[in-house]
Parts: sequence; C-alpha cells; structure tokens
Amino acid sequence: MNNLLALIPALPLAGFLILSLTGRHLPKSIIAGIGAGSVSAAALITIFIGMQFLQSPPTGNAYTQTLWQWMQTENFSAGIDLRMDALTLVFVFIITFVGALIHIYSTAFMRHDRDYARFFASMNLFVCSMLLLVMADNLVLMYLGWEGVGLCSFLLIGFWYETPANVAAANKAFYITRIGDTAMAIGLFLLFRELGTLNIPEIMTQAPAHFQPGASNVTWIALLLLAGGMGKSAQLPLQTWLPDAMAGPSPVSALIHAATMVTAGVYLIARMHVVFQLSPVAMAATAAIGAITLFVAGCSAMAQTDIKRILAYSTISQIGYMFLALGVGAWSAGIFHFFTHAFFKALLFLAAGAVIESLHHEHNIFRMGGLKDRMPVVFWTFLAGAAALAALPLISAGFYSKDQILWYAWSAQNGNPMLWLVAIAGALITAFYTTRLMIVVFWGDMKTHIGERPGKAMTIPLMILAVLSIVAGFIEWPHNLVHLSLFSDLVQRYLPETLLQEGHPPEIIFQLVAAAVTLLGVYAGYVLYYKNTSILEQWKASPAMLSLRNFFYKGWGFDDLYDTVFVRPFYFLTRINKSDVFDLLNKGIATTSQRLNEWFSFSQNGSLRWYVVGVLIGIIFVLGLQIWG
Amino acid sequence: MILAWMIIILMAGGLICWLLARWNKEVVKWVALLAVLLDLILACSIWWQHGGVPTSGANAWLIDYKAAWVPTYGISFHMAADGLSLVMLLLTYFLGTLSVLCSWNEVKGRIGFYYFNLLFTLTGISGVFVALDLFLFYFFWEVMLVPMFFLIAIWGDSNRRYAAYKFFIFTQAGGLLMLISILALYFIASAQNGAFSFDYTDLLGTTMQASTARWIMLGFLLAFVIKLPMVPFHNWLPDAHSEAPTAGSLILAGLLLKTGAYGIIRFVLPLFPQVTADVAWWAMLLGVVGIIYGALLAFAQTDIKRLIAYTSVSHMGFVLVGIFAFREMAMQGVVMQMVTHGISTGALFVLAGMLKERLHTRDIGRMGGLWTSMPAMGGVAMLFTMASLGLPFLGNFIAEFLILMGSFGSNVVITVLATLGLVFSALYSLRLLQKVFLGQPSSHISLPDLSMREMLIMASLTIAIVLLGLYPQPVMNLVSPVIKGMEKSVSFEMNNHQSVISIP
Amino acid sequence: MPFNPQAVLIVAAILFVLGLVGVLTRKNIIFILVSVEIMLNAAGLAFVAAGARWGQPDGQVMFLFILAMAASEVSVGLALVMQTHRQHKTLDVQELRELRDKTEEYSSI
Amino acid sequence: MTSVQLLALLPFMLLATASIIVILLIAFKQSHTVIQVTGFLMMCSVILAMWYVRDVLPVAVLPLLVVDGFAAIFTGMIIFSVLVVGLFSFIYFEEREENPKEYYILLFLSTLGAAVLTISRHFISLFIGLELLSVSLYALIAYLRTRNNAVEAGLKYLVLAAVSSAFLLFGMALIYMETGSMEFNAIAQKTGTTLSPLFVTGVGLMVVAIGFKLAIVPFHLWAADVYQGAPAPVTSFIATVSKIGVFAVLLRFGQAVHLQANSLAFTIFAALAILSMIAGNILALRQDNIKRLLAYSSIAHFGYLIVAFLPGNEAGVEASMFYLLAYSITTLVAFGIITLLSTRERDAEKLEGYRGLFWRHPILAAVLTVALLSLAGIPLTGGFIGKFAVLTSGVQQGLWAPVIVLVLTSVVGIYYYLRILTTLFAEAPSIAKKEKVLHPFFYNAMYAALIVLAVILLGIGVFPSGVMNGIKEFLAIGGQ
Repeated sequence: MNNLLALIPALPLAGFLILSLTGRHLPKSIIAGIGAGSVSAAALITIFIGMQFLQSPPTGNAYTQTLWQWMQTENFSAGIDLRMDALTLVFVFIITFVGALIHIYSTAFMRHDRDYARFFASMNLFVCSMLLLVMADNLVLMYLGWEGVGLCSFLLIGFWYETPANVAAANKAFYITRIGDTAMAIGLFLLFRELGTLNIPEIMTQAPAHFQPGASNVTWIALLLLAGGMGKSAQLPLQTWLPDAMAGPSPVSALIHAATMVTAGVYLIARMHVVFQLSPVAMAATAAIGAITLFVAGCSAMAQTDIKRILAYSTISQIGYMFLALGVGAWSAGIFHFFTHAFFKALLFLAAGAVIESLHHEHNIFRMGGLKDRMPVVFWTFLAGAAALAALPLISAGFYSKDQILWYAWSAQNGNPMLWLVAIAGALITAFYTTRLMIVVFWGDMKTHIGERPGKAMTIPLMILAVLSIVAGFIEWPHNLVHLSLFSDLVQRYLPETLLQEGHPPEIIFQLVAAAVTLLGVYAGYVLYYKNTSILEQWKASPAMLSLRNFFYKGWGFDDLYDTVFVRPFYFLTRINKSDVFDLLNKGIATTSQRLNEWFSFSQNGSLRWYVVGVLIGIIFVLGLQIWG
Repeated sequence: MILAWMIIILMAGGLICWLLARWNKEVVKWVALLAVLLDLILACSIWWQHGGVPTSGANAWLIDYKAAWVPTYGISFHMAADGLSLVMLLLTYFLGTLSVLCSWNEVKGRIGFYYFNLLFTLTGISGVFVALDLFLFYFFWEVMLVPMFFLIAIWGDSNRRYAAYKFFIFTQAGGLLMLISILALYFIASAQNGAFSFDYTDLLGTTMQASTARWIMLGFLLAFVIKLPMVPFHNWLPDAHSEAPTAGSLILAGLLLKTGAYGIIRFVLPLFPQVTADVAWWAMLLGVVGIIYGALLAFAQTDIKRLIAYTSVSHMGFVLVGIFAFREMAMQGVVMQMVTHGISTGALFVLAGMLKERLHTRDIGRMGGLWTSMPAMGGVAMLFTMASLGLPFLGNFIAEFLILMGSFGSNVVITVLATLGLVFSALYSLRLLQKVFLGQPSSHISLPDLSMREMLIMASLTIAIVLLGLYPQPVMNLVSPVIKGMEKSVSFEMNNHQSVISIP
Repeated sequence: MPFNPQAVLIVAAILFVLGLVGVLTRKNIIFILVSVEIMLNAAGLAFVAAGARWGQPDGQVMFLFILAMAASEVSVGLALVMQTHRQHKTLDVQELRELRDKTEEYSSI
Repeated sequence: MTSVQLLALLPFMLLATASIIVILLIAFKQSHTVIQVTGFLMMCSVILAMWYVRDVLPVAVLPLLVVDGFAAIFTGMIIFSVLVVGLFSFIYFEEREENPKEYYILLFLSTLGAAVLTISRHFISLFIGLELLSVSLYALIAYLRTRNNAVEAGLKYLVLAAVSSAFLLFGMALIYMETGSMEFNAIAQKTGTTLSPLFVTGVGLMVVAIGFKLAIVPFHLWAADVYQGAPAPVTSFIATVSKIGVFAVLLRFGQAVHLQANSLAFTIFAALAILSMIAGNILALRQDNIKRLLAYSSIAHFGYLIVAFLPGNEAGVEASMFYLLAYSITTLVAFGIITLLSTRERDAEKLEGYRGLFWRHPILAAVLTVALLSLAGIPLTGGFIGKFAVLTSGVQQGLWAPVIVLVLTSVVGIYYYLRILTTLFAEAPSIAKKEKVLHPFFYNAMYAALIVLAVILLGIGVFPSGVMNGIKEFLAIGGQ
C-alpha cells in the first residue's frame, strides 16, 4: 500500500518527461492519451488507496513512503518522503480526480493548438508538483512542490507567450507569489532554528512542548507561513495577480487558479494547524484577512464584465471564506468548502471556457446572452455550478459548506459577530453577482453568433462536475438537520475538532438568515438585470455610482497603488544606475593616471638646459633632505 | 603525483595544440578535448577511490604530493587534494570539457594558440585548487591570469582590449597585495618555527598579534574578494564576462570566480581564525549588498551577457554570506553554490554564446519570441533561468537554501535581507526569459535549433544541475570532513560571540 | 702663512657653482663645455686642497686624472659639436630638441 | 704586484687587450666578420679566465682594486651582456655604416670601464672606470652620426655625464677632505658609525653621479632621449652593462661604509627609489615609442632595485643580483628584437610597427612576450622571481612604504606592458613584404641567441634555485 504512494506523483511526472522530451514528434491522439491518461491513472490509484484508507485506517492514520535521502548535514536532514493522511487524501483526491476531468476536457478544448504537447507536459508537471506539495512529509519537500506549482502556473498563464500581455500576467503571478514564498522561506528558517527540524510530524509533536502559547517566535512563524499562503491563495494584499492570471487557457484557470493551486495556502495552514493554534494573533489575522478578502473581492466581482475575471474574483472571495473558517478554528469547515468549491468552480470555469470558445473567444458577458436554449448542456451545468456558488439552500453543495462557515464565523472559538456580518454580506454579494452572471450570459437576446458547439469530451466532464456540485454537499449535513458528518469525521482524523463558544443563538436562526440573504441576493440580481433594467440606467447616470463601479471594476485600485509605490520606483532606480556607479571609481583612476602622464611628459621636453635644471633640482632635493631631514 | 600529472597533461596538451596547429586544424580540437577528458577521468578515478571513505577531520587529505622546488626560500612543490579540492577539480574538468566543446565551431582563427591558452587557463585553475605551498598557490594564481587575458584580448568582442586590461589589472592588484601578505606571514612563521617555509601546514599554527594578523588577513581577503567578486570590487567582471568568447565566459563564471571563494575557505579562515571572526559581520553585510545590488543591475542590463554577469555578482554574494556565517550547514551550502552556480551560470553563458552565433547581437532588445523557432533551446533556457532564481529540484536551490538556513542561525537580519535576494533573482531571471524567448517573434527568419553538439553540451549541464538538485548528498559527503576539520581549527563556536538578533 | 683647507674648499665651491651657472645659462654648446671644464677643475682644486690637508700626494694624483679625463671628454665633445654644426647649422642647444616626448602624437589607448 | 694578483687580474687584462687586438686587426685591414669573431672569442676567453681564477679569489690589489666573488658575478653579467650586444651589433652596423670596425674598440673599452667599476674599491679606480665607461659611451651613442639624431643624443649625454661626474668628483673631494682617505674600507674605519654632515654631503653629491648613470629620478631626464637616439645595440649596452657596473660599485660602497645604517642616507635612497618607481611607470603609460618606453620602464626597474639595496644585507645583495640578471637578460631580449626588426633607414621603435607581429613572426613575438611578461613580473619568468626576491628582502626589513609603492606602481606598470602585448597579438594590417636576410649566418645566430635567452628567462623563472645557490657560493668567496 505504502509503495503505491510514489506512483501517484510519478505517473504525471513520467507523462511530463515523455511529452517534454519527445512531445513535438508525437501525434496529438497519443499526446492526449499520455497527458490525460497519466492523471486519470493517478486518480484511480488515489481512489483505490482512499478506499483502503477508509476501510482499514493505517497505524497513525497515515501511509508513508521514503524514497531517498535528499540532503543531510550535521544537524539537518531532509528526505524525499511521501505521506498520506486524511487531509492529504482529500487534496490528492481533488487534484487527481478533478485534474483528470480537466485533462480530458482539455484534450478537446486545446485540439487546435500548435503546442499541444507543451500544454499537456506543463499540466502534468503541475499535477505532479501539486501532489508533491500535499504529500510532502517535510516542509522542504513541500516547498519544492510549492515552487513547482508556481513555475507551472507561470508556464501556463503565459502559455500563449506571443501575446506580451499574457507574458506580463505570468510574470506578475510569479513575482507576487514569490514574495509570499520568500516570507514562507524565512518562516521555515525560523522554525528550523527553533525546533531543529522541518519534518512535519515532528513539528506537530514538538511545537506545543517548545513554545508556550502566544510566544513571539511562534507568532512570527505562523505569520510568515500565513504570508506564504496569502501569496499562493491570492488573499489581500497579494491578490492582484489572480485576475490577470485568467490570461491562461480556461482549463488552466479551472485546474490551477480555481480548484487546486490557489488553495495551497488553505492546505498549508491546515497542515500547520498546531503552530497556528499556538498563536491567537495569527489565527485572528487569518480570519481577518479572509473576511476582508472575501468582501473586497466580492465587490470587485460585481463590477467585472469579463466572464473569467468575474469567476476569478469570486474564487478569491471563496478562498477568503476558507481562510475565515480556518481563522476562527473551524478547520473541517474550511477544508469542506475547499472540497465543494473545487467542484463547482472548476465546473464554472470549464463551462465558461466552452461558452468563450464557441463564441469565438468572446470574454465580455455583455456581448453574450440568449445562450439558454442554444447551448442547453452548458446552460444546465453552468446553472448547477452557479447555484452552488450562490449557495442556494439545500439543493446545492455550496450551501452546506458555506453555511457551516457562516455559523462558525460567529459561534466558533475565535469567531465573533463582526466576522459573521462581513461573511453574510459576502454571501449576499455572491448571490447577486452570480445571478447577474447567469442572466446576462444565458437570458436576453443573442448578441454573438455561435461557432462550433462543444463535443462529448468537453460536455461529459461538465456533467460529472455538475452532478458533484449538487451532491457533494450531502456527505456533511448541519448537525441540527440531519446527523451525517462523513467529511468532518474523515478530516478530523488529522485536524482538531471545531470548538464552539458558550451562549450563542441557536444554529437554525443562522441557517434561515443565510438562506434568506442568498435569496435576497438572487432576487436583487433578478430585478436589476432582468425585470426592470431602468434602475441600472439611472445608476449609470449618477457619477457617484459610476465612480464606485469603476473603483470596484479596478479591483479597489490595488494595481495602481502597487504600480506607483513599488514598480515605478524600482524601474527608476534600476534605470538610473544601469551603468553602475562604482565604475566611475575605476574610470576616475584611469583618467587621473593619464593626466599625471601628461604632466610628467612635460618634463621630457628635450631641452638640454632643462635637463641640467633637473639635475640641479635633484641635488637641491638631496642636500635639502640633509639640511632639514 | 597524480595531481602533478593532471597539471602536466594540460600543459603538454596546450603546447601540442600550439605546435600542431601549423599542420592540422582539426586534430588540435581533438587533442584539447582529449587532454581535458583525460584529466576528468583522473579526477573521477580519485573520487572513485576515496569518495566513499569519510576521512577523519584532522588530515582530510586524500592525496598528498610534495617535492622540493626552491629550497633556499623554503618553497616546495606541494600539492594535495581533500574533498573540497576534489569537488573543485571535478567541476573544473567538467566545465573544461564543455568549454572545449562549445568553442568547437565558434573559434575560427588561430586555433592552436587559442587552445593553448584555454588549456593553460585550466592548468592555472586546477593548480590553484590543489596547491598547498603558498608560493606555488600564488604562482598558479598568476598563471591562470595571463592566458585568460589572451583569450579575452584576442578572441573577445568589440571592446575586448578594455575588458582584458581591466580584468588583468584588477586581479593583479589583488594578487600582489596577497603576495605581500604571504611574505609577511612567511617571515613571522619562520621566526616562530625557525625554518623558512611557504608550506600551508607549517604556516597553519602561526600566532601573531591581532593587529598584524588583521593586516595580513586583509591582504589575502582583498585578493580573494576581488576574484569573487564582492561589491565594490566587481567592476572587472561585467566587462570581462561580456567581452570574452563563450568558452572564456564559461571558465570565468564557472571557475575563476570560484578560486576566490576557495581561497577564502582554504586559506583565510584556517590561517586567521580570530580576526576573520572580527570582520565576519562586515563581510556578510557586503555579501548582502552584493546580492541585492547585483540583482538590481542585472535587471537593468540590456546586454544579455552583461545581465548574466551581474547575476553572478548577486549569486557570489550568497557565497560570501555563507562563508562568514561560520556554520557547517552554510559552508555546505557555499560549496554547493560554487558548483551549481558554475554549472547554471556557465550554461546561461553558453546559451548566450549560441544566441550570438545565430543573431550576431548581444542586445536583448533585438531578440524576442525565439521560443517559436527554437523550442529546445527555449526549454533549456527556461530550465537554467529557473535554476538561477533558485527553483527547487535544481541544484542552486539546495545551495541557497542551506546557506540561508545556516546563516539564519548566525545573523538574522542579514539573512532576511539576503532572502529578499530570491525575489530580485526572480525579477531579473524572468525578464531575461521574457525579453529573449517569449513575446512576439521579432525576426521572422527561422533560426536553427540546437545542433547535436550543442544538445550534448546542454544535456550534460542539465543532467548535472538536476542531479545536484535531487541528490546532492555525494558532494556533501565529500566536503563534510573538510568542513568538520575546519570546524576544529577555526572552531565555529566563534559565532556565539556574533550578534544573534532574536526576533522581538 | 698657515694653510687653510676650508678657505680653498670654499673657493672651489664658488668655482663649481660658477661653472654650473654657466652650464645653465649659456646657449652655445662650446661655452657649455667650457663651463663643465670649470666645474671639473673646481673639483680638482678641492682634491688638491684635501690632499694638502692630509699631506698626501693622492690629491694631486687625482687632479692629474681629472685633467686627462677632461681632455678626452672635450675632444669627443668637440667632435660632436662639429657634427652638430654640420647637421643643424647652429650651436644653440635650444635648437637640439628632436628627441622628446611627443605627447600630441599618442594614440588613444 | 704578486703573481696571484696578476692572475686575479687576468680577465680584466684580457678585456683590455681585446680592444688593442681589435685596433691591430683594423690596422691589418681585416674584415668586419673577422673582428666580430675575434671579439666574440676574446669575450669568451674572459669568461673562461674568470672561471679559471675563481679558486684564488678573493685577491686584493692594494689599494685600488679587489677581485672577489662579488666582482666575479657582476663582471660575469657584464661580459655576458657584451657578448650578446656584440652579436646584435654585427648586422646592425654592417648594414648601416661603411666602417663599423672601430665600434668594437669603443665597445670593449667601455666594457673594460664597467668591469673596472665592479672591482674598484677606491675613488681613483672608481673614477677611472666610470670615465672609461662614459667617454667611450659618448662616441658609441653618436656612432651613427648621420641618422636618428644620434649626435643630439650623444651631446646631451656628454654634457650631462660631464656635469654629473663633476658632482661625483666634488663629492669625493669632500669625503676625502673629511676622512683623509679614498679607499672604501679605510673611509669606513675613519668615519665609524656616525657620519659627519660634510661626509654625507659628499655622499649626496656622489649620489648625483650614481643616480645619473642608473637613471634614477630626478637624474633620469636624459634616459629616454639617449635610448631613443642611440643605435639599438648601444642602447641595450647602456641599459645593461653600464648600469650593472655602476650598481655594482654602489653596492660595494654601500656595503663598505654601511650607508644604509645612516638614517639620512637611507631616507635619500628610499625617496629616490619611490620617486623612480612612480615617475618611471607613469611616464611609460602612454608612450608610443618602444625605445623610450623601455627607458622609462628601466627607470622604474632601478627604483625597484634600490628597494633591494635599502636593507643593506646579504639577502638584499642576492636579491638585487638576481634581479639585475633577470632584468639584463630581459632587456637584451627586448632590444635584440628591436635590432632584428629595424630597417636600414630607421630603428623599429614605433609601437604601430609591432601590430600583429605574432601572426608574422610568431617566434620573435613569443620571445618578446616572454620578455614583456618578465618585465611585468609575471610568474614563469625570471622577472617574477627577481621581483619576488626584492619584495622578500623589503618585507623582511619591514620597509612597508617602498614595498607598497613597489606593488602599486608595478600594477600601474602592467598596463603599458599589456598595451604592447595586445598590439603584438592584434590582427595584422597587412602581411609585410619579406625583405631578404642579408647575413644569414649572423641573422640565424642572433635568432637562436634570442630564443636561448628567452628559454633561460623561463628557466630561471621556474627553477631559480640553481642560480640562487650559485650567487650564494660566489658571495661566500666575497668577504673582504
């Protein structure tokens, strides 16, 4: 069983190697076979292992496999060691399973592309690194995966590298995440200095003994790790790269920038939960960042016109929910939301991709419309996804996960009403912009003529995901309704229980409020964009609303801010010093010696008389030394 | 003796190349290749014999060869190799082979003299790595200068003369100051031992007042940091690197810079343990300055080889930080950095050379979108830019990670600043990639992708860097006894009097 | 009257300086040669004085040598003067300035 | 005059007879070749004689001369240099001068002067040697009276040399006045350790003459002009033989009266050394005329030599001897190549003329490269060991100021050597037409000689111990 672990990342890796080395000479069918096949095989193995795990839990609730000694010095050693426990299982399942679906979808979606092989090579490499990230037994190996997914995201965002904008977006993504990574690296150094190890289980066991709760060092560690997470998961203030990252192909957005990579931060925090629990400050920071992010991103999502940007901002905001959940100590709820979110957000991106492709790469939702009847499959699947995103009560997976978070935001150990308020506002906004998206894209009259419709290879994954984004929620019900909690039981083999605080209102009230707010949001969307759009016209007239809209549209102007504060000064600094100030020193020396040479040469003017004077000067000098020396 | 043979083989090979060139141009290349390969094999055989055996710290010498040279001055022909030297030798001959290969078609004129110089440069370098007699060391230190000067001055680019002068004069200045220091140390030691000797082992135990020691140590250190190079003594590097022919840049970046680091590790630390501890803080500071300053300048450059040259300044900053952290882990990282930087930056210079062969320009403004026509080269370039920004699973990551984690224990603030270097390295690396290989194809004439020979070069470099990234342990095993031995003499416990600033 | 070497030495010094001034000030090569002779003889005088002070013949011996040397020197000198006159049609030393640093002709590097 | 003394003086007598023989040969209308060959043989015989008599050394020929190991070494160097110079001279003068024969008389005479300097330990012998050297040099410099401003050079040298020897004589007179003796050791005994101001003034005046002959700043102004104006072989003679002789007597005098022990004299020499190192190197920086450039570099090099003179101990003497050896070989090589490349009309003194030499005459260029590297003091060459020895003696005495200046200025110096090197290796403008060799035998002999010299230069650079031991042994003979 343990020996199978290595296969899971190894298969995509093999796929990557084959495709990158020989890919350019292979026919597309074989490329597709290798690319999608490797991931699917990995998915099957995962499911197999998962079955085993559920039926007969291994000792210590984890399978482990040691491949080889990576590096070892006197007091530090890191190995290429894999580990599969409950938390890992959830992530690996999502990565391989959703990944496989997306690969299958891509085989059709990318069929016209010149660099077919390069695409699948990069995708496979991504899956491999992502798997390493979540299966790593020590933080160094995890950092390897962490950087690896960064690389792949860079490669895939800039996949169509001939358009400068795409390359710029790719670079931006890499730079900003790199900032987070650097913070995380420092965190690792500090952690190592304190504990003398980077092996995750050892950290989990030693940390409580070594730090007393709230100690400054552990807070620093937690905050630095959090910063790393914020970078990868596009949380404020490092969120600006994700909307631009939509420059990549839609499957990439679905896999990397919705389902898996962007949730790496969530994984990191959950993985290091012991450290975080030791530092209330860090927990509070996590929750606060989550709350602010989900609100800010939600607002931005309302104003976008590019379908993928809308989804991107909604992703940021949903991950905000996850951070909020982790922050308040609702560990399983956070992971559960990741679980459902992976399905419906991947679905939404894939469906959006289908729409975009059949509308000749039209991204602007206001030039879409009326697709309801012409692309029924896409419509229904998209609807399912949208419902989940908006968290329609009871019938959507999103409800079950998000409702938990809302409830814990108030009532969990570190929760408080403020957080709940923000979260509920976020829910309202989410429902609103989801409805807006649905109505504008699928209702109304058609504005762009449809090209070729998506084929089976694209629709089937859509359907599977659609089903999942309905039913995935049913494995975990609110305690007061049905007593079914398969998911939390599973993940709480690794994560701690969610502790509630005393004296909070009964849960049912929260559920009703949440449901009501969601419906309200839906209704608002319905009114504004379908029933009587005149209101919008009035708003467009008023400058205040317009500027507010632009403010949201620009994502609260973070980009301009960073541009003025960091980018421009940096460029200026480098430009003025292009020719290295220190070089002036050498140039100075050179010119001085030239001058000296000229002066000395005057003495060599060929005049005999002057030469005698030279001798005279010499003798005067010598005698002078004797007299005054 | 085998060490002496390595030197002799190279020298003989060089002379043969020069003489043969009159009759046959083709044979010359093969002779040169053969000579270097032979040495590579010899080095590997040493590794084979001694690599597995972890020798005890005190006498970590795997091979030791000594013969009288100038007895009147107590100068002996003393060569020895421990793990560190061996690693450096392996690197030297590996890159040496590649340098011969990559000048295969690039160099047209005066082939014989070219390979003569190439092989003599390698001679000097490998001599530096094995010389244990300080006079001999200085001797080789200078020997590697002159042929390199010719390589730059004769086969270099448009501005080659200026670059060659600068290179020679900078290094010569450092070298002569080191010579004075060597002499001073020599007399102090001989006054104590009663016997005149330039032998490393005899000079090791020398005791002197702090002030004297500081001056002498500075003499050594200056020579080495100029070679390294450390800001503000780095100005020779961009010119030399950008003007030199490809093989020249490869050797400069891959090997010559390493002689500086090697010198610090081999001589400065063991000979002057106390005073080095006193300057450690400043050295680390300048190292960090180098990291960031080099990165900023690299970002600004438009000449591809200049850009890569400045990245070397940045990377060598890590070496400086690591050495003066006085931690075994950091020291391991330093050695790794010497090797991996040699490989990765060398590879980048080779790529630059290939681009120049195809496009006849070094200006990245006139490149762009080359991936379309040269996907293989693009892929390799991607790999090595990633290496230079320290991506895991490539060797450079191991090096920088160990250096930073090691020095974090000894000086937090410096290390944090140095870690910021990772961000800057991402900036310049991606910019390089973007300007050269990505974006709209500037020229529509399709360029030939990697040839078989170039493929061979790049494949070997790639394999090396990936192997070092995924399984660096052999190298670390090789050097750990050396570092342990130094730990004894230098007593890394010095770092307990350093400022360990704990975070508030 | 008592012999006072210091006085003679001073006289010699004065002679010597006179000769030097002559060398410095005269334009004509022949006069320069003459001035040099004066300087040499001043030295000779000093030697004689020294020899007299110690009551040794060495001073005079040296003087003889100096005379001989001066003669030979002048002979070669005059030969050169003739050549100079033939080639440059002048005996002005300031005219002899062909050999000097020609900074204006230096190349850039 | 005992037989032993006569035996000891045998080499010098041979040297004297050499010039007489040449006169006779001219009288009997012998050809240039014959004279050349005879001269060559005579010089060889001198060396053999020196070797033959080495067992009886040291022999003092009271009161003027002393023949000891010290003298033997320097005379050896001088004769060796003259051998090479004579070889160079043949083609050069054969092509340019209708009657080249008298040249050899003068050459051997001035050689005799230099040789006498090395064995002189008395003011009179010193004076005679010096004048013998100079007076014949005046004629030598101006020997090719019609070309290349030789006469101007000769005249300048004559006037300045005469002035400087006037200073020398006056200084001697002062010292004699003070001490009542003209013999070095006697002077040393008279003065003891504390030197009276008059004495030091005398030394100061003598320094003028010595400094003038060695071309030390500020008595260096003649050097460039004379180097440029004189025929190339004569220039090499000035650069080597005369300087060796004068430096020998300076060393001997210094050793005898413990000049360096006197702080004042020490300061004077240190100052002169520093000045020479700086001025020489700076002056050479952008010089385009190789002969002038070598003049300036020689100024710098004698600055270095004075650094080795400053300690005034055995190590210093050995160092300076080795340095002089390496330096004279190097200079001979350099001027030999200039001679070889000179055309009938003008000497090959323009740097431009050397552009791309390596691709036209690879061997010559290689030899010249070795010479230049040796001048620059780069390892593998004798020049490096020389500089190393000098530095060693300096550091041992802790003469930090001169040593540091030495290092820094030699860094500056490297620049102009590199300039020549890069010119040598620059791409040739156009393959110059091969002018046919007139005297193949001597041409090839000279070619061979140059190669041999280069090899020797490398040899003493890599394995200096043989030479060093030799010097040590001879000095052991020395003790007066």
